[in-house]
Amino acid sequence: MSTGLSDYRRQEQSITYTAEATGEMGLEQELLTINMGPHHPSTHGVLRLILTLEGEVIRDIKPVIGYVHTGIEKTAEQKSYWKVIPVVERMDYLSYYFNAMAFCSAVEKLLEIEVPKRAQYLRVIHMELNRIMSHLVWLGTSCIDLGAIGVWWYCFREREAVLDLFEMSSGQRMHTRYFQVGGVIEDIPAGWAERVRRFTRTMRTRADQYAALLDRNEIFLQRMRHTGVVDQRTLLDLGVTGPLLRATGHPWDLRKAAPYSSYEDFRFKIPVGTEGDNYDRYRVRHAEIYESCDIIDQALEGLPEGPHITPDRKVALPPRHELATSMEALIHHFKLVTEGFRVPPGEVYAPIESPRGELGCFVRSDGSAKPARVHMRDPSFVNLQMTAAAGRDTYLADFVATLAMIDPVLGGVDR
Amino acid sequence: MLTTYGPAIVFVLLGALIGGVFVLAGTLLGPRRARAAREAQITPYECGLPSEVRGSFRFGISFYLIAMLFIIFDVEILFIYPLAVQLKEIGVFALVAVNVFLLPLVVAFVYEWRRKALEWR
Amino acid sequence: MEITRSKLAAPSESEREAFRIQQLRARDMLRGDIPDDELEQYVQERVLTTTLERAMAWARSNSLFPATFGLACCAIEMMSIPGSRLDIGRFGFEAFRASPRQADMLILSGRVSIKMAPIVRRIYDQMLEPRWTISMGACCSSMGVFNNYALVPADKFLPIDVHVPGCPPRPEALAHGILKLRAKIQGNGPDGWRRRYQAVGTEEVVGDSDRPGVNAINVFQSGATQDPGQESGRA
Amino acid sequence: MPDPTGLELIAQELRERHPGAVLDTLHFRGEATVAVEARQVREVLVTLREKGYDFLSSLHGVDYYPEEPRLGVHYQLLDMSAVDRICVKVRVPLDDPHVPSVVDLWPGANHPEREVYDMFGVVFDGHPDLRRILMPEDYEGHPQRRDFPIGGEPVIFTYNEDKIPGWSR
Repeated sequence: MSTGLSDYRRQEQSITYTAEATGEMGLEQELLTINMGPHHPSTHGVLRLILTLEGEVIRDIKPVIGYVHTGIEKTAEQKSYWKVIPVVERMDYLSYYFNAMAFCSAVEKLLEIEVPKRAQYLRVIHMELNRIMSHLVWLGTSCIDLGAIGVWWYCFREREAVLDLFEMSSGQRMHTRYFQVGGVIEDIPAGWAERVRRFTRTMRTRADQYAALLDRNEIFLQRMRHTGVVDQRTLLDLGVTGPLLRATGHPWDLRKAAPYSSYEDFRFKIPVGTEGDNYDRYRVRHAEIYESCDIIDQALEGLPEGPHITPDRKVALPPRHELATSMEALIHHFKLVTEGFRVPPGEVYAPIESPRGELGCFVRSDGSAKPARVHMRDPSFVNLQMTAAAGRDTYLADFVATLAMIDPVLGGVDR
Repeated sequence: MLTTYGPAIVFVLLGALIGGVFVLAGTLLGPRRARAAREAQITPYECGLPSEVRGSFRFGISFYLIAMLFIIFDVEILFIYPLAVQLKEIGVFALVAVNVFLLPLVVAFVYEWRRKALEWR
Repeated sequence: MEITRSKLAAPSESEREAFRIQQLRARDMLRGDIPDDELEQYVQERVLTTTLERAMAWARSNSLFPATFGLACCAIEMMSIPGSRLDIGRFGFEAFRASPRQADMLILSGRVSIKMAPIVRRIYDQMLEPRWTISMGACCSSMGVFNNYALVPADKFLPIDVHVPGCPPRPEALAHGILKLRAKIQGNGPDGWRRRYQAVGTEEVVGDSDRPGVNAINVFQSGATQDPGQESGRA
Repeated sequence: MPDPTGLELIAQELRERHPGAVLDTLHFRGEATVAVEARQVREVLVTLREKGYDFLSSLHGVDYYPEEPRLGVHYQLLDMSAVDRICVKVRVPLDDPHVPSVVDLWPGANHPEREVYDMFGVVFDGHPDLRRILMPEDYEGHPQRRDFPIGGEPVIFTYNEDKIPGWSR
């Protein structure tokens, strides 16, 4: 064994390997401190957990993150406002529409421009489709961790259907940069609404199939019921939001509490669990898929006519055909394309409800065309602190299920 | 004496030979690397990090208990398997024989189950 | 475009006759009644003569086990290639192995940060010898969208065989990259754009690092990024 | 969001309870911000917590580079029952970047405080485990300060082709 500390570990001198095992210490087995490290099939990304195990029971967990830190917030400070959107979208890579929405609503609040109704509805439809896709990827990968690989194939079949819709409306499967400050870049093509209606119909039957697959599966139920329970007070103190908080019975959802982007026009329910164990977390997210389908249907019926982006030329590019005729359009176009729009100085914090919790975007502008500071309050970054509370004194096998139910996306955690 | 034990000795030698070939083939035919280059290949894989687990780590007793139980019932299946394949040809006699063979094992299984040896402690 | 359909002609008498002869010969061969010179000719028609090297390359390239190395957004697209729409199980690549000991190919899908680079290098070293790497996505090949302090292009510390462009590349693009790697392993690799357009002199030879220390985190020994074709050819 | 008068009431009450703590208040785009002196931020947060703002939704750092005092720490508080948000802002100079830690009030502030320390160098006194969280342990410098170079590779164009080391002619 490497007697002296390897030079990599010498740099991590400060990570103490002494185990403060806090559970009742029936020490009939020696404590083993091991890395459930960055390259691990069931950590849903490059998350490293230093586990102190007593046999199969976990006594202490120390999460270590930063393995996919990309300096997104520093890069965002170097780019003009409408160039920041593709950088910010790549943060929480499963809910890219939400990152763009958080940033755009913060900048629109600074600019005090009013997003037209049609753009708000289009944004809601795309966000809810993205929420379904994010829950599908979560369900698929969690079921792989629990051994049910078949569910993964079904979930990714539906995910391909959602990505086809994104590709039809914006041209790209992921990180579509469809949201623009002031609205959406292009109106949806003809026939898109009809395909979305067909998708929501089949999605409901498919979600029933997942329930049929999992809800009466004795192994799944025994592994999920009453495991990884964390009470509501600890979650609130840890700052956890989203399905994890709603699973304990606290109906906190920003779409209902502080409606933004015309969410108040839609009737939808907030699924809430009772006990806050892994099974409730699974049920809450699974029920959210149905709610998202309802929101999409209502948004499609009520899709108003009108501009898909704010008519204010200082912020939105003029349409191409106008460039040939009017001089002002040409000047606006040139100004926006070269330097981008200037934002009045000030600080704003715009929170929205992402599939994993409250995603808030803090933007500070110093009057120039580049943001002075962009900070994203990522839900997974804060939710990850509950791993210690959820995993202490549980079996390692249950902790794998708990980690899958926490659904951390490490791109958002490490920014 | 040779004729009586002949086949057994040949069998043992053959086994040793084939086992040895497989063990040595890797080192003989494979590309030789300097020890420094092979350093990563020798050290244990711990999710991409240098492993600090000491070789002399003493595992808890419950791991061995579960391992022993597994071996007993695994070997049991081993015996039943060839019979299950040929059950139609051998007929009812085999069925009775197998049940006689299984009876003590089922008794052992129920005993463990009642003694809570299967629950993980 | 007018499509004309015509009934397939019934097998003529002579064809049926020839098929019958073939059946009878196969039966004689199995019974061992064919005289040896005719047997020699019979075998000669059916056995493909090849060298050991090409046979090994054929076997290896058709069943590369990728190591699951999901770093960031490209991992989600990498996860969807064994899915039902684009199934790389058809080419023999769908067995994603978690441990580097059982993997042949490392698909670096996502951005490699400076904290993650020594770990990626260690896992590459722990993979067994005939191993190849695909750097999937712009972040891995050239720091893509984020050209800043936190990222390291994979070329700096790993010999990369195939770069798949895109951010994230479509699953079809990754499958194309894998098939291109397969063709490269079998020896008839497509020559890159440099040879095709005789762009001699534009190879990027990464200089040796100016600061010592093999795996100091901030600075990397410039990985053996000699001509990738030669790397896999040696394996 | 507390409207301007509500914000003034809260600020008034804070001034009475903690003399000299509240530096100024700002009501911008419907958001209420209270600028607080660095030494007394814990007491202000405790009183705000008793007033109902018991959920710390976000804790992040800002570098106001040209302006002094340079490093800022923002506490976004949220009152879930009344759906009310208030932001407490603290400004510390570069040479004395000490801010009392609030991990015992909100355990959820553990990782955000470590991130602000890692990215900006603001030292949180009383934090149980103040280490770098995102950058490697032995990284020198705090990357998100505005005077820290962005780093990265120079993009090779024809005009600077020969100036890049290792790019063969």
